[in-house]
Amino acid sequence: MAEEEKQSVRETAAPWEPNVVGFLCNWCSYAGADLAGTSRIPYACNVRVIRVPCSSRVDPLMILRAFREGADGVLVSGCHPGDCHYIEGNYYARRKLIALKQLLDHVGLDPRRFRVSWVSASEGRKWAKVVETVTRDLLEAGPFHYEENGDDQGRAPGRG
Amino acid sequence: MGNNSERLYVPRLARVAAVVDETPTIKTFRLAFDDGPRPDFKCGQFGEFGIFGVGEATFCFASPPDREYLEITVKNVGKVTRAFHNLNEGDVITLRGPYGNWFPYDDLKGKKLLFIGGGIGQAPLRGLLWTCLENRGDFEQLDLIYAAREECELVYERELVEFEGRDDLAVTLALDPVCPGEPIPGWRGRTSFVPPILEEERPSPEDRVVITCGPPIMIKLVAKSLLEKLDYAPGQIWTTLEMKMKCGLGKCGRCNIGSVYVCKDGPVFNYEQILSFPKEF
Amino acid sequence: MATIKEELRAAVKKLFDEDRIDYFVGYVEDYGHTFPAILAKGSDLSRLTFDRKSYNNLADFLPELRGSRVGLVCKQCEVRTLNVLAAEGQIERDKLVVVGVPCPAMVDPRKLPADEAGLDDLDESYWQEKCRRCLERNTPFADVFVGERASTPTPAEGWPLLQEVEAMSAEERLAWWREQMSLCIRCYACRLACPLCYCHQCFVEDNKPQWLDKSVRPENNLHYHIIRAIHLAGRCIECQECSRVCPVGIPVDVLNNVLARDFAERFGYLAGETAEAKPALTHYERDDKEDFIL
Amino acid sequence: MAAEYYRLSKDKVAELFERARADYDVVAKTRDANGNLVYGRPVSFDDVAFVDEQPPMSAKAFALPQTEALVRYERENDKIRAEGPEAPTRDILIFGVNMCDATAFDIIDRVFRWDYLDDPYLGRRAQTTQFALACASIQQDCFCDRISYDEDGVDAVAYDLEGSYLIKVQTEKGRTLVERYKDLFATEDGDAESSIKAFKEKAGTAKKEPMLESAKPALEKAFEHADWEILASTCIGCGVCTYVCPTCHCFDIQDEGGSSRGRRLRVWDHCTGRTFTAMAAEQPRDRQYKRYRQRLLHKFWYYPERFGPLLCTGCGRCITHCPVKINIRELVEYFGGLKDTPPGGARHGK
Repeated sequence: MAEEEKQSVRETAAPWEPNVVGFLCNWCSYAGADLAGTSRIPYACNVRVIRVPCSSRVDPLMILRAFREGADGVLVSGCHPGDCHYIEGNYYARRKLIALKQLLDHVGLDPRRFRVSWVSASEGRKWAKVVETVTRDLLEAGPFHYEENGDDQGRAPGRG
Repeated sequence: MGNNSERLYVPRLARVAAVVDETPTIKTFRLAFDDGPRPDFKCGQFGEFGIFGVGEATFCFASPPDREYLEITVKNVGKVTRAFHNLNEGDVITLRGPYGNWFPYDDLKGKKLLFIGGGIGQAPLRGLLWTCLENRGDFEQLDLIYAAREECELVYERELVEFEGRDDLAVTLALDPVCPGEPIPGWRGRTSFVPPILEEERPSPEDRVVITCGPPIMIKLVAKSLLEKLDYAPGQIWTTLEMKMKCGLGKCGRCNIGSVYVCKDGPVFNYEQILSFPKEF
Repeated sequence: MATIKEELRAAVKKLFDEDRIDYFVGYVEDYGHTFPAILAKGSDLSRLTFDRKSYNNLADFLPELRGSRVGLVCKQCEVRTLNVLAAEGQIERDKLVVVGVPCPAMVDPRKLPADEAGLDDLDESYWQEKCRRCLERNTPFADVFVGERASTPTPAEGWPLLQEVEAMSAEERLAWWREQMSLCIRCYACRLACPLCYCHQCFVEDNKPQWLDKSVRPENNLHYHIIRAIHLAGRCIECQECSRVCPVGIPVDVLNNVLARDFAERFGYLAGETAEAKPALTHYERDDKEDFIL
Repeated sequence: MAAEYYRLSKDKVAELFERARADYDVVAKTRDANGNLVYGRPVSFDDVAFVDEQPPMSAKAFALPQTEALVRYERENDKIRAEGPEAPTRDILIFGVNMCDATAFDIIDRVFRWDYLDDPYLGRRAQTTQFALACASIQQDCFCDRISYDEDGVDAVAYDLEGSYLIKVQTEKGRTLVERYKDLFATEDGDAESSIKAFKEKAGTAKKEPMLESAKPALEKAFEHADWEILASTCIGCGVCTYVCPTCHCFDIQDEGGSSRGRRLRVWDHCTGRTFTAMAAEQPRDRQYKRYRQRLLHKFWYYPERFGPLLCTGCGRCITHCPVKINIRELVEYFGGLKDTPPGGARHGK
């Protein structure tokens, strides 16, 4: 989508606030975020939450697609290792996310833009802290644009 | 032809005026045009219909050309058609066309016509069938065989009931035999594939033209039956072909069968032409 | 003494004569190129060869021939590929006749000299990078071995280009990859030349939902290449076919090298080393190193 | 117009290049970040590569970009606005383009201007001038010597006759180019066509029998030839051959953007790919060899039947860059009855 749309949102929203897409596992992190809310812990409201059954449900495709759709940062959060509702889902997720992290770091993506956290259902405070950290880092990192020029009209291979 | 607007790929916009649920997977959309008269077309032509942000797909005009409205019938099978099924009255779609050729109405005059439709393949035949019915005097005899996989896949149900009530059109409805020999409870038509019906009824090839559209396998078997068992000549069969298309203009190269652009030289073909194509399909 | 070509031709003829195979997949020479061919009984075997331009990873053709009995020339690249495919349950070993060869190391097609007469004697500086890292020059589980066993030089470590890129700062790397991605034409040759990209439906072709935009822009191209590398994480055997076939010369395999090295360091896992090891992403250890998780 | 002949002395070429940059967006062969040859925009004359070798990507993208917006749309308070693409702003001069790339434009034109006129393509095309440099040698995979299409429709061609260039001008666009920098060109008095003929003989680009056009009658009978399956089954279905091809022009139309704002794009597509003709219900070309066969026959049978010339200029890129080195010329010769032995010796068992 839409470099264009993203831009228009930015033009109207001042001062700039980062857009963070958060993939939260249903059993731990989502409940943890819920707890932060019911406990009335104040924290930044920049994370748009997508609830997933397990952190291992998060495909790297979804993460890149979130960036493509205009996210400035992506956060994946699941149960602590050993606490997975499905016994071992987050262990698999960890290997997969490590691979993605390595690649994103390698291609020079700012490491502050992709984060992973373990937050349990009882860790409302930790959730608030994670969001605060992620948001603060992204405020420093600034808006995310992969391409300087979003228009490819007339683009020909080999621009010499 | 050669009616070139300056901006070839810029579509007209149309508004969805009404939606009819034909079957669980098929809907008919009636379109209205706020920026001028609706496009003029002939029976058998198609358009490139689209939804901005989703894409374009090829549908034939499913209504007769002399009505004030324009209708298309869409089966939910892919990305674009699924988006069409989510449309509501008032939503805006895009339209390019009409494109392609049409049924040779004047050459059909004075003949006995046998329409054979299969499933959603009834849509391209519908406009021509209505036109023939409205000019019933032009034709000696009109027959319709309409087959579908299941009862819930018959499109234009209300029209079919009306057709069955007419005495100037003989209608045979048929459903695929799921378990051959077992009657389907409450089904008013036949339970058979089309070729056995043809071979039983034996409509004589004399002065008759068959116009068929449906899944490729049905077209193939119907033609085989007509040519081999009922002594029809290939020239007596007309069909409209389905190929993947993108531009509709004879440019994008997708619908080629041999040197033929289905979108420009078709989609309506005489079976004699089809036999001359490379044996690709 | 018979040359390897002659031995190979005789061996294949025997396989056909004894009716052990329906097809043979090997390299042939014609019109100045060495290229893969699928040969059936009755084919002319006199062009069969195995030389320093036998680039392709022949395991790429196995899905097309599934169900048939196939003879396959296997250099080390194919051997490791078959191990991965076996671990993933993708090959029918009983229908496969592995023809082993001593691999003389492949010449980098971008360094091919105009006069190919001295091809056999070219030193390491002309080799494809992967060949300097080869662990074993002879096919270990060959059903038939042709030619004389070769000695294996000590493998070099690391990938020079990867090291070069990693020496850059993050901003420089971003700029470098953006430049590379601006060259990509998304012909998907890298995907299709890869014997481990065997999915029938690839995410790039999905349209419900459409994960990847069709427009050829650096960000979409990078999206494609990253996901492809992820799908090969712990599977890529670094045969470098993806880079070799790239018509515009993007060193795509650098992304795979990053993960291959990381998986070796973190998980002690080398793809295709054996057919028994559990694929790295379908397996875990409780104490896998996690150094970036909040 | 009748051909006109001029001379351009070699020491004037740099000046021509620099002065042309004021009037044109000048494109020429140059090197990219990885050192590979491309048609690009050289920073200075020194960056122009004067070599016979072809860049992997042909010059077609300057008239048919890989990605271009056909429609831009925007929704404002329930009103949708849709507009066509903007016309290109500057004329393009493709300086030193290979002949095989230059002639390809005229071949693609026939598709984009038959019946409906394709305004985005033709608009760009009208603004593109080709100034070709004839090759002084023929490369390993080239076969332009076996295709009768020659020079046709190319705006201007330069032949390197040791010491100076003989310039053949064939179109109004070519004449405009020469007129603009008149002082750099001298008129040619000698027998230009004889010089050109001798040049081609020496370069190896002179036409040789049997021409590939003569394969068509046999190809028409070879559609169901048993060897297609075995010879074309090594095709891996990538898009390299079509994307590097100067004459392949098939495309896809795709929307990108949200419901409120976005673009309807034209993007290149390839018939060798699995999804090209895949429909929801069926895939007519269900095996890889059928898809490869479509590409070959489109070029050597279907297109010529409709438009005259072959859909091929013999550049040989599809051989050079093919990951499995499928050789279209060899296959045309084999299935077209010009040669008895199949490439690589592969025959079907039956």
